[in-house]
Amino acid sequence: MKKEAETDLIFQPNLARIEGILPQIAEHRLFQLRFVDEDVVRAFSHAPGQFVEVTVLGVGEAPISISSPPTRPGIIEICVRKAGSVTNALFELQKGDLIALRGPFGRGFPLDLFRGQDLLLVAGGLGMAPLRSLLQAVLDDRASYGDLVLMYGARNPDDILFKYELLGLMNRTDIKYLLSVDVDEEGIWRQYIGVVTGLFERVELNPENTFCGLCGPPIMYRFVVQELLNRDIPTERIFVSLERMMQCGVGKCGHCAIGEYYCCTDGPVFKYSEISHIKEAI
Amino acid sequence: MKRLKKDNVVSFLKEMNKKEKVFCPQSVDGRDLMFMPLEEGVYTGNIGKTTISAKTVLFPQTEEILSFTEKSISKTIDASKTLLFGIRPCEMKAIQFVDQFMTRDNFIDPHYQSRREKVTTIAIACHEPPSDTCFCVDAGGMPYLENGYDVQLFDAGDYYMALSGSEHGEEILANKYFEKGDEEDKERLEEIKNKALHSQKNSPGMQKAIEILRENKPDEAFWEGLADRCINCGGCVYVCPTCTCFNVYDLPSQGGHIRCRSWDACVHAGFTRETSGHNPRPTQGSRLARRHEHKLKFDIVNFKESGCVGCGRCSDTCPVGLGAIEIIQELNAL
Amino acid sequence: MSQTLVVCPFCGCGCNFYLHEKEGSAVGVTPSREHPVNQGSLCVKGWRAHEFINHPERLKSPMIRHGGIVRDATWDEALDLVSKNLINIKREYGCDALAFLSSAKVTNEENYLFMKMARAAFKTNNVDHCARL
Amino acid sequence: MTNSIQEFEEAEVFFVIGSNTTEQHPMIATRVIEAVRKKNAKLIVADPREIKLAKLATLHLKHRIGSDVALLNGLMHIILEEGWEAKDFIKARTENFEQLKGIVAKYTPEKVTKITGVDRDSLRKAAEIYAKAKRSMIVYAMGITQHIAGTDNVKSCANLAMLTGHVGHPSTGVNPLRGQNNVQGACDMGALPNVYSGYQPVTDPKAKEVFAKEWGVSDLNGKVGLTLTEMIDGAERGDIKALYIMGENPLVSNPDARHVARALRKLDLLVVQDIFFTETGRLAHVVLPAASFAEKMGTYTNTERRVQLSREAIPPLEGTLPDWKIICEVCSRAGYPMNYNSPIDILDEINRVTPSYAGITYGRLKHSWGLSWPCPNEDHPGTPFLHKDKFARGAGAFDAREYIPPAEPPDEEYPFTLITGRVGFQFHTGTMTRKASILEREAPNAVLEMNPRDARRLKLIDGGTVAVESRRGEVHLPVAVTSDIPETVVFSTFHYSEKNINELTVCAIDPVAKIPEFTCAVSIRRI
Repeated sequence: MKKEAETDLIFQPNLARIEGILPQIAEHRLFQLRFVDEDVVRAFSHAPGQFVEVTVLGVGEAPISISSPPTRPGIIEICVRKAGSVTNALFELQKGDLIALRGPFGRGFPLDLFRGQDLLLVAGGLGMAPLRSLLQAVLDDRASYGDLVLMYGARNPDDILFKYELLGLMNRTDIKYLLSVDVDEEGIWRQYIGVVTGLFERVELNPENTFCGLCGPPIMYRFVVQELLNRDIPTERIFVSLERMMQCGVGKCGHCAIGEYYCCTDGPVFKYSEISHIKEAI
Repeated sequence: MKRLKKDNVVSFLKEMNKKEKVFCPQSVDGRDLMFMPLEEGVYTGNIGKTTISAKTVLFPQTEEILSFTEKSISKTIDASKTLLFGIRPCEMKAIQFVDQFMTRDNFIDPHYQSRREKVTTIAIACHEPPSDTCFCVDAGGMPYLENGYDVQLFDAGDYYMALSGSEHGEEILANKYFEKGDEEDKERLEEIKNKALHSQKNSPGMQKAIEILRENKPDEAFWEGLADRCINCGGCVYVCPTCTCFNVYDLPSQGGHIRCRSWDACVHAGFTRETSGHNPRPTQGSRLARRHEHKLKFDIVNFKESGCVGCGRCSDTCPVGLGAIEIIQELNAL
Repeated sequence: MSQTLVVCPFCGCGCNFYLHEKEGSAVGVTPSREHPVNQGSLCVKGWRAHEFINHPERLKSPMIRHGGIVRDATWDEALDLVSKNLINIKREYGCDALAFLSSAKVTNEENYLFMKMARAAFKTNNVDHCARL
Repeated sequence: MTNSIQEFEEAEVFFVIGSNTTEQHPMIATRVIEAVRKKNAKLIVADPREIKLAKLATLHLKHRIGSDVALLNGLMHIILEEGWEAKDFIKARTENFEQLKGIVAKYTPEKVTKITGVDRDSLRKAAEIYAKAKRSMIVYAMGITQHIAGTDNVKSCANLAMLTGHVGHPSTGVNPLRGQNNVQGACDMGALPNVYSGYQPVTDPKAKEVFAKEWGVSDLNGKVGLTLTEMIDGAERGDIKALYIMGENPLVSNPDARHVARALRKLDLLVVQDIFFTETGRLAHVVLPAASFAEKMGTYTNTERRVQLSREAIPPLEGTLPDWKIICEVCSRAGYPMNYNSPIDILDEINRVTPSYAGITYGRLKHSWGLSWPCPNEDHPGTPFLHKDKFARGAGAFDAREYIPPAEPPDEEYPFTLITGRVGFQFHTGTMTRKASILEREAPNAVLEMNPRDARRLKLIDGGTVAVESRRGEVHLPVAVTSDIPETVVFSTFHYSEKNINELTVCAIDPVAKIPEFTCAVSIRRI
């Protein structure tokens, strides 16, 4: 049996403090966390797309993707939607309260591979939370990458995550930021109305040197991937992040298994070519 | 090669039990066989096939894994030196399989591993199939082990022939209850092995089923049709020696709370249902497919061998005939 | 660790399983293979029958309510209160002012004793259980 | 049950009515499933819902809620018309056949189709399959009994079995499935207002004498007592002053929960003895913590009348006492000393005063898988199936009934019929199963099942929340849209006290069995 364990503490979280809570859209908050133990802070490094296991003491644990980029260490940001028992409990907590964290876990987006290449990021709904980590990482090291396009589809104008932060991208010349909403009941929306794939008319993609990072609901993947395939983007250049009911985060509990993979260790970020044969993947 | 008289087994186990906790197939009241501590049951000499596999010893149905107080978090490790006596070759193979899984990607399950490291195994080869549902040979195994054990016993009538498979096994064979055999034991051993290999009648056709799955032959209707009779009990998973899925939950406890895990089953809808309510495996058929494809398809991709060792326990426990044997037969009929 | 043969506490099938005990707590179940009803199987509830037994929310002390306030009490205090009040009500309003609701989840012996309590100790036939629900 | 669970394996035809067997009695359902699969047994399911068993059924009769008597009479009508009845059996073993003929004659297929919604062809097919087979078995549960016509339904099932001679033989009979693990035992032990243990009437002076002698009392009450529903009504009226509840949670399990709560609050003394702090316990003046099933020894009687021994697996949780000890304490303190060393002593006493349990002794149970009553002496092997040579009362008397409509039919104001039941993951009021991690995960909350057409009409999406309102209360539930349920009928479960569906249900009771109807009319609106 293997002895050289990466860690034999795979289930044991470390205490972390809530350093800040930034309200987002309804039912969503951005929590800024820092490990209590400075050694742990120093040892922590992650790739965009990875996640942490968040324990609210006395309630339970839930996997949540990291929204902050690896280029800004120290504080870990997670964008949380109030949904289950753990996130509900998290919303009860205040700045200064203690929680516990494990991680980072999973395979993120391969920044090394992306360097020097054009990037298309497509986010749908809460998919912006993990993609923000990738976006900021690229922006923090902008010179290392080629053309950058961000497409973000939200349900309606009130559902845009990081709305004001992203607004700043509109004026930048080194990123093309395209936004769409599915519906606009109040008639206030000046940009594109419709599904996110409609935005593809506004971009040129070079299949030879473009990598794509997708994060959103399964239905979005189905349409966006088709759009990318129509534009001859090779399947191994399309990266998707799969949401599953993860529990242990280290490939043991089995909940997030799809086909031969465990999303928590083999993913959550997969090349589309790796999962296209698995019927329940998307 | 040495011998252990069957009459001496209990005395031997009692002596071993002074140093390490001995688990062996026993019954409480002369009825059902279970792996249980020597002092808790009645050792009848019948090794048979226990209802639940020996995995309960290494991976209990429920266990505490962490304890939280206000200021500290600590891991709960509950492992002591254990001797597993009377483990069958298929289960030993299953343990080797689970070993791989529990340590893969360098993520080592500390609770499993701490127990595993302290376990000594005395396997008993099957000279005849312990039950009608045994199909280890069909599943690519054998009724005896080539490696991976500390000691392996072969039934030779009123005594067992004993082989050691490790240094620790050698030490055990040095125990006074193991006597020297005679010249013909080697021949006798081959005879037993040969007879054992050919005594297994049950052969549902696992290799062909694996092929059929690889070719993606079964469609949704195939699985849904079978699933119409699934009662969603999870029994097939719980009794399986290679199934290790678990559910994690927190409970209040004195001065804080504890985190526990307990066996879980992929046949349940909630196993994959996400907080949003979306379920990527929404039907009973898709879950039944997962359960069997995991063993006969995906495990082969990951571990180069199927996760089914042919012990037949799922077929024993499933009240509606959806165990591995029946599924393999159904696949073969496609 | 020990294993004890018990009857499943849920539906009327009457399946038997071995309940595993560890350090005084129930930690698992194994269905009885030889039992004529369940024959080595259990339903989803049976397989999880060990979980509620040592649940932290189990009642561990008698409780007495005064007005809106519920407080823990000793067994002596609670039992005396119950018997004294039953006697007083019986004395004041007659036997048939008392009613006893037994349980389809407790043993035969307990059901028998409960109806004996109603009939012999308190002289009423106002005894029933939830069979109708 | 007239027959044993094992006999299911050999039945040729199952007629399952008013039982969602797969969810409620899984280990019995598997016998049906396997008999169908392996032995080509035929399965007739009569249920308004597309229950899981219906997927395997030869024939699924989706009769209207509460139309059981009409359906059963209709089947008997066809059987008589075709001459499929068991003439010899009727002659030798039954009486009152003319009465049956008279009533059943009125239930022509035309009339029955009109009442039940089941077409003529299906009725005929069902009658033929059931009547013509050698071993046909009727299986029913609360879907039959929980109606104001519950007794009528039960009688009609018995009529059908007797008419075709499908009773008194192995793998036949009328088999009501008991919902809780010791409903049968609680009845057998006389936890009923009218009988002592072994169904010996409290009004029978002989029985009274036996018990008076055994119990050392001279003044046993000879008047039949109150049923649960009557106790609740009595409490509300102020006639009942004290209620002692052991291991039940009527606030959640009884119909019309608000009425129950009002009644319980009026009591001078409410004692609740349980293992968890139940909703009913929260209203109690005194709560007594009991030991769980695992922490005591005792016997339970399953639905096939098999009396089995359960052993003490772990010591009682600190602070708790087994129910039998608590009862002894209360009685002793009330001036009626009870001294038993263990449940074995109590079983001895049961053996002495209960003829049907006389031979079911601790010594025999210890080494067996139980004994089925009647078992009159220690040498008797027990009785796996009843009515072998004759019925308990001699000849089996036909007792045909007329169809009566449900107590609270839907109307313009309350256009839906609400039926209640269980899911397989939860048990009763959830006090036990909701503490089990997986079970609670699988079925964490009550939902309202509704037909897609109804949902579309009300502009509801799957998962959307609705207010369900009846004449007695209002509950908010998420909708689960499913074509498994017919139009204008909605279904929910009573496991969840936070969404107590029994705040809606009606407390109309069957006049004989005093079983409440539960089914009621509701209105539904989107919120």
